[in-house]
Amino acid sequence: MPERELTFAQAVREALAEEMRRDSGVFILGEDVAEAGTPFKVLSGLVEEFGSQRVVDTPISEAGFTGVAVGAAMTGMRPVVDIMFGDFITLTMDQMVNQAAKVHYMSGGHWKVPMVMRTTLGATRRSAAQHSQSLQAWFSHVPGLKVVLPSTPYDAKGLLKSAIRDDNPVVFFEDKMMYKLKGPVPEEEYTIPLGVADIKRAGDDITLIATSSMVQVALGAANLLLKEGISAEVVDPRTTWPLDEKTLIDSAQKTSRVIVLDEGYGRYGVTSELAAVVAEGAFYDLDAPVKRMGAMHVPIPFSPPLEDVTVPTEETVFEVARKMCGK
Amino acid sequence: MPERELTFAQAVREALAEEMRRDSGVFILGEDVAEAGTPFKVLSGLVEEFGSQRVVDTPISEAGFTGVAVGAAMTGMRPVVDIMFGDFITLTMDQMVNQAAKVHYMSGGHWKVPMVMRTTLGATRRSAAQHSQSLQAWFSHVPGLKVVLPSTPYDAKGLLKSAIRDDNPVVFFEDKMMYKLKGPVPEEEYTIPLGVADIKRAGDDITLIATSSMVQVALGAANLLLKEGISAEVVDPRTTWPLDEKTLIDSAQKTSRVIVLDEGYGRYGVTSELAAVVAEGAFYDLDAPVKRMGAMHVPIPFSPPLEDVTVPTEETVFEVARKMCGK
Amino acid sequence: MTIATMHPEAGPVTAAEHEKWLRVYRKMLTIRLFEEHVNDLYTRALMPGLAHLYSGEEAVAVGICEALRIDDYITSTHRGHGHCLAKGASPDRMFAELLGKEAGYCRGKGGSMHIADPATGNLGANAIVGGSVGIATGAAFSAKNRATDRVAVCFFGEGALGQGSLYEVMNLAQLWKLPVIYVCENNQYNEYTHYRETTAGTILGRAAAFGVETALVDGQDVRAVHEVASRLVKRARARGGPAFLQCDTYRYGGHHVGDINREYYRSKQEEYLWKTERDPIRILANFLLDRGYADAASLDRITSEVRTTIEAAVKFAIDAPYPDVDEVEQDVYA
Amino acid sequence: MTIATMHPEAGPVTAAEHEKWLRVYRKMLTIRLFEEHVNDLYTRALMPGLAHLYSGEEAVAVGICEALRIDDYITSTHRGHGHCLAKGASPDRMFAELLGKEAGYCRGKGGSMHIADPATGNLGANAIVGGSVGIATGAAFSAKNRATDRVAVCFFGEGALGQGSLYEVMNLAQLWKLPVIYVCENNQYNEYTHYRETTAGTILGRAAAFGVETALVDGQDVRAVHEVASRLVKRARARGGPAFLQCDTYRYGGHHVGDINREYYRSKQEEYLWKTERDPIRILANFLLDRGYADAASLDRITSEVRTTIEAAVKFAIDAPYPDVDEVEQDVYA
Ligand SMILES: Cc1ncc(C[n+]2csc(CCOP(=O)(O)OP(=O)(O)O)c2C)c(N)n1
Ligand SMILES: Cc1ncc(C[n+]2csc(CCOP(=O)(O)OP(=O)(O)O)c2C)c(N)n1
Ligand SMILES: [Mg+2]
Ligand SMILES: [Mg+2]
Repeated sequence: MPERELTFAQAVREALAEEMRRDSGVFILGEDVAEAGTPFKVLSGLVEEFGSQRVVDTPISEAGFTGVAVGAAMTGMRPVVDIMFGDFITLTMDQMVNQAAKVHYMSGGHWKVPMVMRTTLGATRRSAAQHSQSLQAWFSHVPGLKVVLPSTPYDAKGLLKSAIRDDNPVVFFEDKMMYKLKGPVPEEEYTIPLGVADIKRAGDDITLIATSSMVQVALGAANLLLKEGISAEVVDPRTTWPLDEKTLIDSAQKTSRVIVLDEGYGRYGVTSELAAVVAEGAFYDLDAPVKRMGAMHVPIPFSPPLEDVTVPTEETVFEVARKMCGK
Repeated sequence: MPERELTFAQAVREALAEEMRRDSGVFILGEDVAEAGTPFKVLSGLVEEFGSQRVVDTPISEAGFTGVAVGAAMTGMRPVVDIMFGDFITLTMDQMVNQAAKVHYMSGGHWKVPMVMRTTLGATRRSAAQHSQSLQAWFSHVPGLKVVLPSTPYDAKGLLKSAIRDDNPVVFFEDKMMYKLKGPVPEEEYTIPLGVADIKRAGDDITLIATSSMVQVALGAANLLLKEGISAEVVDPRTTWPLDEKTLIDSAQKTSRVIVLDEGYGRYGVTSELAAVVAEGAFYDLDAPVKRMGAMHVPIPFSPPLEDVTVPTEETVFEVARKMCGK
Repeated sequence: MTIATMHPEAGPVTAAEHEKWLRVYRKMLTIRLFEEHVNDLYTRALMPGLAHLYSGEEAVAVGICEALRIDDYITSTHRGHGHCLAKGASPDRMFAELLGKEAGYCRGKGGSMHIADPATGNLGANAIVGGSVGIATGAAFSAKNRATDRVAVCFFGEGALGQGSLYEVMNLAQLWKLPVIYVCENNQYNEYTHYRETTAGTILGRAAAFGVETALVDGQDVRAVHEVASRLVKRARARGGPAFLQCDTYRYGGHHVGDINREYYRSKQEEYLWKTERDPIRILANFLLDRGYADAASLDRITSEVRTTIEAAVKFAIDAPYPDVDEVEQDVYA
Repeated sequence: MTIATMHPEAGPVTAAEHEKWLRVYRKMLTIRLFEEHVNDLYTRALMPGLAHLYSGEEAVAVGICEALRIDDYITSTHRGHGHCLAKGASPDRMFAELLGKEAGYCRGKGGSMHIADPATGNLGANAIVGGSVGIATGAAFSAKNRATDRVAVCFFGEGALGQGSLYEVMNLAQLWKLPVIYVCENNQYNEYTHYRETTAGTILGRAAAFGVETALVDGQDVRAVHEVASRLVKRARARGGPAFLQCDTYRYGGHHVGDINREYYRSKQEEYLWKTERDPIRILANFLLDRGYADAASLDRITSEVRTTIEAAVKFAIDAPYPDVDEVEQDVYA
């Protein structure tokens, strides 16, 4: 029997549907999540199965309904909040950082906040500066939160199920350009633990540590590198927090050369942390400085020829890797 | 004539007063900034000199009045917004990041946003998790913003004057535990350019790169190290963006050993970036991995014995440095 | 609160009045034809990304901007083409911006949702719902504190009533008596959800609670819009304080150009009725004809002139070059 | 809107009534004496950091919590000791928390501004002004959707009217008919600024605009507070929807224990009048005496019992150990 394939969007939807069937406390809260199924149509069909009590359309009040989710999570439910564009998390920072992330600790472990915030990241959609950011670094900086960055339909489903079952606030970033990406997803139930990196492709000469959208870019670059006789290992941390440092460092020690890729801004970003972890952990094994590649340090421009140069591509990663390997 | 000494708070106030006298467009906006002069009394006396049209008390509406500052800045004024505790920047992220930081670029260079946000950082004040954060990493991550972290009265005054004259949105973080720190501040006018690091103490054996509150900690540690015969150089970047990479890397190349210190969380924080920059720039000169020291990855606890271990101290820095130097 | 859906009987015809309504007609038509071409560029895959069309709502932007001076400020929204054109932007540079060309208002960096133009007091369209309420209020703060008599108009859809910052700034505006007018374009829908499902209580009550002057107007009737806007602008200019104007209106098309199948959230019948019975351009045309300000031929002539301008503007934009790739790192900092 | 500052004439005395008002008296006194000791701990430099005292406002917390069940929810503020005690927290563990001791409600990790206690439905004090309005609304959402009849009460100072999220959640609460009661403790000051300088329009209008039921009550009169709270709680429990209750009150001391010189923002005369003529404990005492529910001796007895409890609680807290330093990394994640 051929393996079943789902799109990334379908995998997300299936994870939600399964968890909503399993646990009546799980519900969805967000703008145009019900009949519209979100502008990306990721949630299509859920309101038909679960009703408008569990797939709840909200006003355009990101701060307000994120706060509602925190309170609902504390009192026995498992909200999954939908923030349409990752750029709008700006409006939820107080509720996520000063409330959700700290409630468990501040209360001496007495209250819990089992909620998930699903949101998006990624540029090159011609959506300009306020709809193209990849702001995962902010939440990764905050103790009390977990941050998930799935890169395949398989991972999206397994990680989302774990995120929903987790007793902590978890932020789940989906690359909006990846929703139509297809990949194998088994029929049988499975979950993927948070905090375990995945070697997406084994290799010996160079390690490409990549998150979310950049995993596909890294895999593409690895293909190009192979033609030059360079064997690249692609490592996907899958969660920036908790972070599976060991798998990253092991790979770096093996290959001695590392590029770190994330679609967020490189400066004070996810690549800074991953590079620092690798540079420290594999200090005596590296043949070259860890190279970081992220979004150019500019607001994302609208104009296509400009936007296209702001994010790493297979070709630019290939070029950097080739040079690092001395070819 | 003996050098004049001012406290950090007085230096900030003097910078504001001088700039307000120089430029009638400069004004202050925030909660309890007028008669109360803020809870930290940093602004005492300004409303008496400049009146309540230029030292403007606001309702408790951080998002709202930050937005007002953006609009006022675009149309010919130079607002200095006061956000009492750095923890409350959560409420201003949309206005600062999606608006202030991007207006100039999105408008093709046509509009400018010459505003300053002054806010605080720092723990150990027994203020618990929602009043003790040092969130400078978030703004440092965002293109379009500049971020200043003064560590002495002298720097505070000179950098704040530059920040006010800058045509971009600048975030200015003041360590609330440092307001009473005294230091020399000349009577004559001066400014300090943004983007120039300062070697706070020269040394040969190890570099301590430190920001804001951690500069004093690093200087204290350097004193302790000297007694062990270790000569530590203390480098203060003064601004995390623009970042004076060269001075940091030069020092690292000279000493071969680097500790990076910042009171924010280490994970995905300022220390990640500084460590990554040094590890890359001084790759061939380092004798040991760059060591990062920041706040422990926990919400800041209230209980004094717990809070005290969450941030680096002279002693902990001394110990780490001593070990790195093999003593 | 005042409800302004009717006009006082017209006084004697003046040349200025006559000219004004013809100018208004031309502006509304410019927006309509502009948007038709935006849609056309989209369907021909010549426009990158999406755009949110203003067709059906022209009377709001034009009626209000006609009450403003060029040095007054506006802030606009994701559905901003109408506001920008009404405040004085020219179609050629607008189209250029929509295509990401260097000749665009933002050198191609902003696109449809970020058109800004200091020359016409346009502080910028904004892709964050409610994102510009602070900016407009700040411009009014600045206008007052720099002792000018400029006024700021803040356009937003009724969806922005969900954003708390609107209430924060209305409080500030009223405390400080700022010359800002909050214009709520109630086109009935927040994306794909009817506003009644997202809006408890009343719209005007939300401004009145802060002591802000409120008014409601039929947003399809440009003369009614203009009349109440003129009054509120005059009041603001004279330091009378902020106002909130609700304009009931309708967007003819989808939430954006790609929103084609809309029947799950609104009926074709509803759209048909608005387009045929409540069209703002037709309502004004009837008035012009009734009053003898224009005849069918002169209206046709205006239409064909506008069409010519718009077509030339499209061509200009299509032919214009993209910015140089090096520009990507320019203008991050001033 | 209803204004409840007066009581209907009392009906026949019942034993339950009698007992209730004595219990209420004891609770208010507990808060008052608790706070006196907090101040004392501060001046003796035994308490780390600062605290915001509730003295003067006791009738609000007690009058409202007396209308709640133990499994109902509350959220509290930086000025939270009164709410926590009124909802059922015990003084010993409260003091322990204020001193950062392991026996505290939060194992010393929260301190004065973060006391929380699942056993009494206390979702937590909150040091962000307006920070808990979403949490309370979410608890009400959960109460309703899990088909319980619990109610959530959200306490906040009038300063929180400046926070936009309050308006966002009132809209949600009304749309979804949630059992939440927003209690605005109008003690006249936002820190060092009189609320009229920060609050345009009216307070109740801001809730009424969303269709939320509103009421105003004299917050120094615990019986008035209790009466209107009981009605609103009953209504919420019966799925009647959210309400907003403004309680006019006064804080006797500074914004926090260190705010000693207050004359630049309010007069000693004003403080004196509130303390002597509007003291909530004295007002209730007079009622108890008038009705013959108590005599001077029995009130004295209550006072000395409460004093004994509070003093024992202080001693418990002072003697209690700090948490082990290793605990610092515990409970970051569940
Ligand atoms: C803060 C924020 N949340 C969500 C969105 C996504 N979004 C874009 S337009 C829109 C609906 C806006 O409705 P309305 O304000 O009525 O304006 P209209 O589109 O009807 O003109 C939404 C939800 C956004 N851009 N910003
Ligand atoms: C978002 C936020 N802004 C500012 C503060 C600082 N602050 C603490 S209490 C307070 C005043 C609160 O006034 P009010 O809500 O009336 O409560 P009260 O102290 O009078 O009980 C302020 C401004 C804060 N804690 N949170
Ligand atoms: Mg709308
Ligand atoms: Mg108050």
